[in-house]
Amino acid sequence: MDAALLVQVVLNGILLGALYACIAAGFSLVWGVLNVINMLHGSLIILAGYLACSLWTEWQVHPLAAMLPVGLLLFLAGTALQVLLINRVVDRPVLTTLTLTFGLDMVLYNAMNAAFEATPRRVTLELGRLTLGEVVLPWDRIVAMLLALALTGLLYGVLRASRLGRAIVAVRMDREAASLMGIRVARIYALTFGLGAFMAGVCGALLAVVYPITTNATGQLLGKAFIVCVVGGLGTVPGALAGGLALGVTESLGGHFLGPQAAALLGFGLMLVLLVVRPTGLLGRKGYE
Amino acid sequence: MSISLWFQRASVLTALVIAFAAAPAQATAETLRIGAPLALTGGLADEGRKQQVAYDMWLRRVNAAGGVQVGDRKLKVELITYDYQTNEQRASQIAEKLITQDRVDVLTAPFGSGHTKVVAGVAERYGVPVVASVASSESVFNQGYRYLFGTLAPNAGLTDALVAVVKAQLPGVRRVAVLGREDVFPKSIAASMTDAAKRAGLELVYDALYPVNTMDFSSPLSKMRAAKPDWIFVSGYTKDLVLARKQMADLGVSAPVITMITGPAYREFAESLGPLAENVTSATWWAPALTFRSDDVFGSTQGFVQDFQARKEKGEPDYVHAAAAAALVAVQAAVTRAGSLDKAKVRAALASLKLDTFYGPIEFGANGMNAARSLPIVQIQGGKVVVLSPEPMRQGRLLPVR
Amino acid sequence: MTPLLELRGLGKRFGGIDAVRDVSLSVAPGEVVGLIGPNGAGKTTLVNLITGVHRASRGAVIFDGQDVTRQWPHQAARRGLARTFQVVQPFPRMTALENVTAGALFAGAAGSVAAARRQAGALLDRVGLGEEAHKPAAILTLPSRKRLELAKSLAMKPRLLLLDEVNAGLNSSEIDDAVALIRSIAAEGVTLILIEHLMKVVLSLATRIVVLHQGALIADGTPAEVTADPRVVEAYLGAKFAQRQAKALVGVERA
Amino acid sequence: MSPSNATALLVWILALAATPLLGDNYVVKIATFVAFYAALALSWNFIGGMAGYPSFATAAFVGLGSYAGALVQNAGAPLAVGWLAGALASGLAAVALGAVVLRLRGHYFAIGSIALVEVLSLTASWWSGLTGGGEGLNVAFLPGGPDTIARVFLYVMLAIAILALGTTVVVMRGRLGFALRCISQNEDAAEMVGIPTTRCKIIAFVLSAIPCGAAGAAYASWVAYIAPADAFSILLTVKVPVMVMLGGAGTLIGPVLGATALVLLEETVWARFLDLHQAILGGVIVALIFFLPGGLVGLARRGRST
Repeated sequence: MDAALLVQVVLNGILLGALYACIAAGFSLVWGVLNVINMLHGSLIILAGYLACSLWTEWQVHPLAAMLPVGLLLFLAGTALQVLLINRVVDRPVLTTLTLTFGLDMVLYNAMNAAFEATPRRVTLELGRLTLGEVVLPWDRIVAMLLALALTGLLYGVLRASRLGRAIVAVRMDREAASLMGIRVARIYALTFGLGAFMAGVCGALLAVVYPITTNATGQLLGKAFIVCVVGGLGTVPGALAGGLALGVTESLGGHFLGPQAAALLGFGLMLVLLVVRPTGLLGRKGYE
Repeated sequence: MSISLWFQRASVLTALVIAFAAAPAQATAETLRIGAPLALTGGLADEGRKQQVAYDMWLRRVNAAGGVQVGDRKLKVELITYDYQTNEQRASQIAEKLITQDRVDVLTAPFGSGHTKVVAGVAERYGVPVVASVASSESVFNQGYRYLFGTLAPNAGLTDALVAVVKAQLPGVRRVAVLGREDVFPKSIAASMTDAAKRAGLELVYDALYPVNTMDFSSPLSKMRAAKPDWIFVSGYTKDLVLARKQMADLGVSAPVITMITGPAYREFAESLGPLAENVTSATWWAPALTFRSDDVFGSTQGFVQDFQARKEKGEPDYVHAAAAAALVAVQAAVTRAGSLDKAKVRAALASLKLDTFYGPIEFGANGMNAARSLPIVQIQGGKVVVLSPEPMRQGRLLPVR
Repeated sequence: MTPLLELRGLGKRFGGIDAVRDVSLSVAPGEVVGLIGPNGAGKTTLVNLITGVHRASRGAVIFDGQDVTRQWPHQAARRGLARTFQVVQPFPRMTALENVTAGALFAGAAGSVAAARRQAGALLDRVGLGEEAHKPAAILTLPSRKRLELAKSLAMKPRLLLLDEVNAGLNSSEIDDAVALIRSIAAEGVTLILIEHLMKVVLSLATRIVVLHQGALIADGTPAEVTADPRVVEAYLGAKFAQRQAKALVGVERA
Repeated sequence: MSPSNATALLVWILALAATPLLGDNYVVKIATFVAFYAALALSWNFIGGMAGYPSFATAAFVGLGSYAGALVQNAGAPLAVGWLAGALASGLAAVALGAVVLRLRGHYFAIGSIALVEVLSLTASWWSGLTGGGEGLNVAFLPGGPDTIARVFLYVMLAIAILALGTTVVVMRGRLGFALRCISQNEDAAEMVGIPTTRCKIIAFVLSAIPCGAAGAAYASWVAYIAPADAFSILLTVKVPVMVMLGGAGTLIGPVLGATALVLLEETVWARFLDLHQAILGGVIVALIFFLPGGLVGLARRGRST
């Protein structure tokens, strides 16, 4: 078992984990703050991917440049969706909010199918790779790692420093108390959901380089977001990053030693074990029902 | 609860169920009615649309020529399609609806191999012939269904042709790595490949299967790189193959021969990969460049390709279009030979059919699969699909991947 | 006579803190014991240890001669070891009647749902909630909810009942009703442990007082002895209360 | 059970049972799917409606039932034994998986139960020696004309639904039903009044698994071919709770009403709008959340109380 291959496998896992963290970051924020499982998250990422592909094929806009505009667009869409629909059921039991977002997901899925057709498409742009001796690291995944760190850092900064951030943390901790302190909870929910959609948008634009974008990938993205949130832990900003890296490395090592099929099983197995042993996840805090 | 409310609810329930009983059974002039369950939404929406286009091309030609010759009269053809949403339960419901309510004479099969078996199960009970256009694994035809036929030749034909071409044109290739998708067709073609490689004396250095919705190939590819293969063979759907090819470039995994089954046969493969698609090979059941003598409604392979381009469809037709249209060409020939719409007679005609079509010769074997024949091996060269074999239609030589 | 409840060196650590340290105590059947101490002394933790809500870190809980240290709360309830919650815990969308029926049906081991319902009805009348039987528990007032909690505990046919600040938040007339109710429960021979801050209630009901301070027992005796004990005064009662108490006792002796 | 509920259910059963006389085999097949989904909805009601645990494990039990039933049948056992094997397999799995997943609450339980579906699906596709993996598994093809087969499976699915219905009535009237209602409203208080909450939850989970296992096994014999992706379908595992919510969770008639309404709704919407039907169905679900919080039963009850 030569060392270079093992290093490569571990690094593959870390870079894959960074991608998973990007995918899960927005989902974890919405679940953590609004206590809503957003089944739309996968479709939002794919929608951003389609937009990035169209921008690339029509006007040659580089996906890395497209990230911000697509993100902002989804931010507006997310905020509107929250204000119009989700805010009205946000304190209903889990089954209600989950079913609502599932219904919305069917609408968005059908709309994307009609608008973009299911043929997989991709931004045909090779960002090349970084070779360090035996070990090879693709640039697009390194960018994903930087993006994951940036998103985590941005969120950490916003939640720590800005007034909006403090309000979001307060709402997450105790909704009633926060509203008593004069925080307009509905507005915070709208902005938080918008922020979650923004992160989906940015990640989707980047994903258009890494993966072929097609509507039938929405389910897989959602599945990974579930696992990352549970493994990493809700309610903490670095949770998505920790969960993503843990899942990425587990799947990579599992795939290497036990074969690709085992990798997927290991991912879910890791989640189930953590769900039972530490429901709050690696970095999560107690009292997070 | 007040009586009125109860009565209200009970009658609503009963009315709903009865309303369904008297479904519309329109009586129309006698026509050849063909039922087509298509995946217009869900995972196979992309492939379902191709079948829809191909069926329509055939339908326009046949009805333009006055219909199908049945005995002494020509019958117009009516194609009834429903979207089965790439969902097994919906596929079996639609099969029942087409047979009992729409009273179809013949059925075409859905795209998915598994869903083909489900529809075939329903049709077998009613004795309605089913002609599948995209099922090529023996496991689809292993339930002894007498009414199920398929225009694709068995997988073994593909891999033998592939190994022959590579051994002939690149004799230096010895070490083979195989990565298949755990799914009906991709898994059986991967198995045929490993078998063909062993029979040809090649050394199998990597053999694994990846799960259905894989989002990353880095671990199998890294292992494959360590095995230093001369020939990398990957099977799966376009989405998987595009991702795998891209990650091979990312991780510096390469080999003189890279085969991705049926990737290059699809236009989207080359479009999504651009330069990375260069010199990737595939075996397939048909390619537009193949010219076959045909006494069918299209006249010739060129006729079929021109029809396709006349519809302003992007690029050229691929094997899915051709095999789908060929299925209806076979149905037409069988109905004409049987001289009646009687299902048992049409089945017998299909079973004994020997026909030259734009898609190639069609002759259904004992289990209903189209007989094996020399299948085209193609390679993407300069962004275009080039036929490497069989000999008469060869357009170029096998180029190693840089 | 064998004690109904015996605690032997009971201890509980939450991370670094010793909520309960080495508590040993025995309660005979029929006794009414007042359990007092400042907030955070570990009173509720002690109740949770006795009723199996928390698992003891050290020591043992013996109930009716049987070691029940590792029991589940539902096993405690079925053994006749019932408790009320400091923060009342009704079944919100169930009516008062159904709440009490639950107690009768499970811990109270009533024969059938119908039998449990009948027993519940009687108990609701007894605690004065007869007319509010069909109201959902969530909309009851605090005093009514406290009475509901009592009725539910009674429905469980308890042998030992732990009342955790059952009078908290009541006004004086409501307290008098509650005390009368508790007296009638004790009269039926149910052993009681009263966790209370209201010394008036403790002194009027308890035959014995146990004082908990920072997780440890610092006093166990008759009301008179305990209220005079300097350590208890300094830890919990405060000098003013002690003097008033002493004068009152002198008056009683003289009268 | 109120007389009107009993009559409504009787009418529902008779209507479904009469479809072979009233309509062609397509209508019988739709009626069979109504019975199939009613059985699944009634099963879900034990854990989701009564105990208040939002389970998304339905597809895991249906898929497990399909594979267990198929393997037993392929080994030569008669049909009914296959269906019992399916029920048993899912029941036992519910005990084992329940002990793990039922320790979680709210969102975590929902996610944990969805994970069960994925784990079983991946295991089925990986263990190709036993299950044929991604290639799927043929099930013994039943001899018999289309009409007889259609009727057989209509009555089998209806029987499973009626069994689930009967169990629901017994449970709702008895101690277990009362205990589950207590658990759903305040689990800690339930423990304190002497309810063995863990055991009751596992019983509810097992009750929610057994009819699903039987229905899954019957479905396998009906379709004669099963594959992991379709047997363990995420769409089904989300659709069943939606059906119960459409009808009215925690009630007797809610699941039956919800399953019937959604299956018939899908029929009408899907047949008419070729490529917009998924969006329309999504729209209906969204509307359901806002305008029918208590489901159709809630609507009826609201009608009565005003």
